[in-house]
Amino acid sequence: MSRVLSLAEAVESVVRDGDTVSMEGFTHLIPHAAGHEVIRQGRKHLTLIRMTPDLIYDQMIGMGCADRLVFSWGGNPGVGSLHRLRDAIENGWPHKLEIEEHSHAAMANAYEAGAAGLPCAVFRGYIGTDLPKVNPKIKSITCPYTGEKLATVPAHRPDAAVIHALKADREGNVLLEGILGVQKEAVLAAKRSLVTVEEVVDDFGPRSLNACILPSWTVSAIAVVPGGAFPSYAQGYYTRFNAFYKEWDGISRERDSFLAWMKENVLGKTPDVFAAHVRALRIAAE
Amino acid sequence: MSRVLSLAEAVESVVRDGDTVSMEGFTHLIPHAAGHEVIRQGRKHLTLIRMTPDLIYDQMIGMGCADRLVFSWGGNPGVGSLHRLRDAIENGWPHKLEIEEHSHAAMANAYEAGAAGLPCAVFRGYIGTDLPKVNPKIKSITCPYTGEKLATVPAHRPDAAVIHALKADREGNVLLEGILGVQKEAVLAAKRSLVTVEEVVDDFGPRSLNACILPSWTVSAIAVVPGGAFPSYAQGYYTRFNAFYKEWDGISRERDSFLAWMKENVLGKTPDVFAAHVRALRIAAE
Amino acid sequence: MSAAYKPNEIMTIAAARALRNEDVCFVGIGMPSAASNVARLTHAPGITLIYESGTVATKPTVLPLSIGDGELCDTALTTVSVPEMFRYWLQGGRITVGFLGGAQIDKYANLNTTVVGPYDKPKVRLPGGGGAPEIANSCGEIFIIMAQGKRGFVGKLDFVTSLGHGEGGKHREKLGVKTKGPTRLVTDLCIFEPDPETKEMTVVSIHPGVTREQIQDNTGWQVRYANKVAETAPPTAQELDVLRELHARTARAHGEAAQKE
Amino acid sequence: MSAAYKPNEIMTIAAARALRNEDVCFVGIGMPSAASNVARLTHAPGITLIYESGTVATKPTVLPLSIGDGELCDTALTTVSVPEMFRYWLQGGRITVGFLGGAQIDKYANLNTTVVGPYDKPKVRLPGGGGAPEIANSCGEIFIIMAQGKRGFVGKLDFVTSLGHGEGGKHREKLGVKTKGPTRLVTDLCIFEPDPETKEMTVVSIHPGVTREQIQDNTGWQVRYANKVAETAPPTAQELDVLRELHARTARAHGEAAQKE
Repeated sequence: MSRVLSLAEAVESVVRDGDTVSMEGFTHLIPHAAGHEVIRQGRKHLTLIRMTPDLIYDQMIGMGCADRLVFSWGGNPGVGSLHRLRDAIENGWPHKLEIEEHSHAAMANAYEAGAAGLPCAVFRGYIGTDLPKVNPKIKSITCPYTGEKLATVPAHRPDAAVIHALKADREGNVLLEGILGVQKEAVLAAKRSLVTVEEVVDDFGPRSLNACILPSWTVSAIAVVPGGAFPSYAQGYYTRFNAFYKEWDGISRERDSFLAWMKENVLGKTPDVFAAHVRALRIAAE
Repeated sequence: MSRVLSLAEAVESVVRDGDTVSMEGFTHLIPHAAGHEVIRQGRKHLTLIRMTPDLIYDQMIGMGCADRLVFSWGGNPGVGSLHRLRDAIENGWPHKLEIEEHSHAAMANAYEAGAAGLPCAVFRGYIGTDLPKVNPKIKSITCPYTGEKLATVPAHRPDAAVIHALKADREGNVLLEGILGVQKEAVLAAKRSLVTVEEVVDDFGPRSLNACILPSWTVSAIAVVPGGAFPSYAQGYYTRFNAFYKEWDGISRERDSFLAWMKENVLGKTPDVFAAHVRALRIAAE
Repeated sequence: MSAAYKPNEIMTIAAARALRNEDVCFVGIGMPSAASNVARLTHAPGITLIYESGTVATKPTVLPLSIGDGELCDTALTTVSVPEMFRYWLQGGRITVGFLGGAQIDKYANLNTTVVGPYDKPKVRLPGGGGAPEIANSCGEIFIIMAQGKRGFVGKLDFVTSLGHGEGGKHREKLGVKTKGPTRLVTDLCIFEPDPETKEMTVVSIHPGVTREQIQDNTGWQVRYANKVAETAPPTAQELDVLRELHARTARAHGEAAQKE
Repeated sequence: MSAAYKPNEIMTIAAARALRNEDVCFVGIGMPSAASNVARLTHAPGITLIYESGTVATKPTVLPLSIGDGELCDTALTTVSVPEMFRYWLQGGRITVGFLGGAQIDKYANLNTTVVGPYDKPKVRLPGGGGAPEIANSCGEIFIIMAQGKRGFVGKLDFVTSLGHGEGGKHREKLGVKTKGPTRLVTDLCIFEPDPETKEMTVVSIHPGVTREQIQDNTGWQVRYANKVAETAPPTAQELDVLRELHARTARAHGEAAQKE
């Protein structure tokens, strides 16, 4: 049964040093506020899993939270490189970062298999690419009927999944809508889960009979953080703040400017800034 | 791109003698009208796939359309046996019916794998049951990471899938809502597909961003048959006519009463009777 | 207040009592559905009921005739596809209790819902396994409800549709199954639980007025009893009211035959 | 009416022209997205655009900055989960054309988007494969858009992220891949298609004003030409209008930097 906690309490109870953590979000609903809280709490030695590590993982890696990254596309979408990720891989700054690299199909299937309680995912993939040469986790099975060789990867079973969703109801159920990514799978695959939400409502009200809902008993902790996905977006609440993705390219390029930005905007701040960001965004749009 | 045809034309173009056919529907949205049309057109030598063969497959089997049945639960839900199915298996009437028997999990996974373009489905199943002793299609693979033995079944790749849905729009896209069963998977797994719908609308209008929609180019033929799921139901259109499920027990118990009923209610009728059934249901409810 | 009650009623109510408020329950049609909903309407208002048609956390006001009645969907938190139900929810290990029943059961609570007589030349062809083979192994534990009688409670099953405790002892573990299997078998005469060592289903509680002779006469194997055998508490007036109102509402909604179950 | 146009514009428009009204197109961000939407807004109004974020049959009025902008979801027929997108839609074989690009390409149209230099000691760490490894093999055919230059058009890839024609000839078939692979490579200088036998990417059309020398100077292998080499028709005024309006709308919606692509 999910418990509603402050973000600080929620991160403390769900994400632990040394954990394998999936903070998912596919462009939409990226849990930025939760990522900042993980950084503020100084988590170390994490294995970070994510299909599309972007700004928030760049920040966590740059701040030294992660020993290892499991991923399939590590860039600043529509902009270019993630400079902190590159600095970690290319130069070992702030320390060495091990990587386990996959394709999107493999990662999506690995989450699906994790949610389905299976030890591995089976799919048609990796044919003719060099990825299996550098990732020993990529193996295969043979179809017992056709003899076709199919790729396998281990299922993702993170210690903790962290996602941002639209809303929770009073019973602690969680609603997602729009671009769903792999968030439902990440939560169902994980041992513990933390969901930040834009708001808590008495009742979800009229909705699709097939709405994407995580029942209360599949979620460990809920924290209400309006704007918690900023500069990513929350369908129906606020749009993506594209300007910051471009700005990040400059901020993150050098270690000093990165550290200065983190100090000012993360270490010295609280989750409330996210609501303020979104308010500013709304005012600018008017 | 789907074409809107009369039910007779649609069945003629989609379902052929000797085909492997999935007419799916999980209590909700069972394609009864399409099944009657298949019977009227005298299709023969079909392999019928369905998780829950119920009245409509009982009728098709009793009328001699099927050589083979692939299934996981063959009963009259909430009532008891399917007498025509039993007569075919126990006594070979009207002719011998081969069966390939699975569990629901296996069937659902086989459709999922078919929709996913895979040759087989992999799941944790069949442990300690006698089904693998009587069904040589049930095999296994070994997980390359944990050594766990996992069950496999061949993916369903029917020649034709036949389902009933709520509505189509003018572009030929199809909307399902409520209990979805395996219908989306059956259509995506099939080479050809026929969808009967309650109505065609200009536009689906406001709906969930994640609505269950089959795009036009995944469907071969659409036929507008209001009431086409009767005595099953269509969410938001009409409710399940439970009385007929009970009545069927008596009708189908003897070969003569079965044949008489089929002659009067199927062979001598047109798809229009389904709209009339539903009208009668509405009047009775008032 | 021990109002007069029928054997079916104490069976349903005794099963309902075993359900906990925090359970996530995979419900089958018929008595399991009645028992789960009685639990929800009495001591376990927070119980989550899941039907294999994909309806999650459903709260039907009448009992469904089929596993996929509109009532289940209308009152559910949400409804997922059937592949998702079997992959993420059942196989994913999220169900704490599954209900099963069958045409035949043996002393290790293995069940047959497939066939009476040889598979290739059946005397009676039954509906088949449906969800049962995987429900039996993926749910945390299994409750079985079955009216007792020599035709159903047999020395040897004609076909094993779903695994109970196999051949007893550590058989489930040897097969790699990590769940508990059948922890409770409720009949119209008594309640069985598996012996901790042998896993043979053993009578732990006898319904009021039922004799050991009656139990043995309706069982195809030599019945064992626990060291301490309780008397099942009779249904309370509230339990009976809730069950009967549920059946009455259901009958009104579905027509007369609905309470045959 | 051959208005003045930029190399990027003819590249985008030449790619757009290759798309058919009945195509189901898996679109990547940047030029593929521009090309697909130009096709949709000109000769192929019925084309279905799918982005890997799960948006099916989307009709954005501005180009998305990311693969999962709200605009894509708002204008889609429906949006599915990412596992479903990769299983049912991509692996399910429902996509007729996939678009790819990369940091490096070789003469068989294999692509590298992973790393420049050794994998363990990279000179430049690129974003990685994303959807490309499976897009390359699951789509009916692949169109590639890449600005031509010696850094990108190389004799040997540092890393094969996604399979093109492998080592040429029947290499794809030998690997068990049933789709066509790259059938068209559109650059800012010309259009390549695979030789029917060797599968080496061969120039079939040269953009107006471009010389063979320019093409060779920007290619890290000995360029081959088809027997008949056409001149690419210059963008029409309508094509340019549509493309430029799309970029202008996008710039207004996203702020200035959006048309850097």
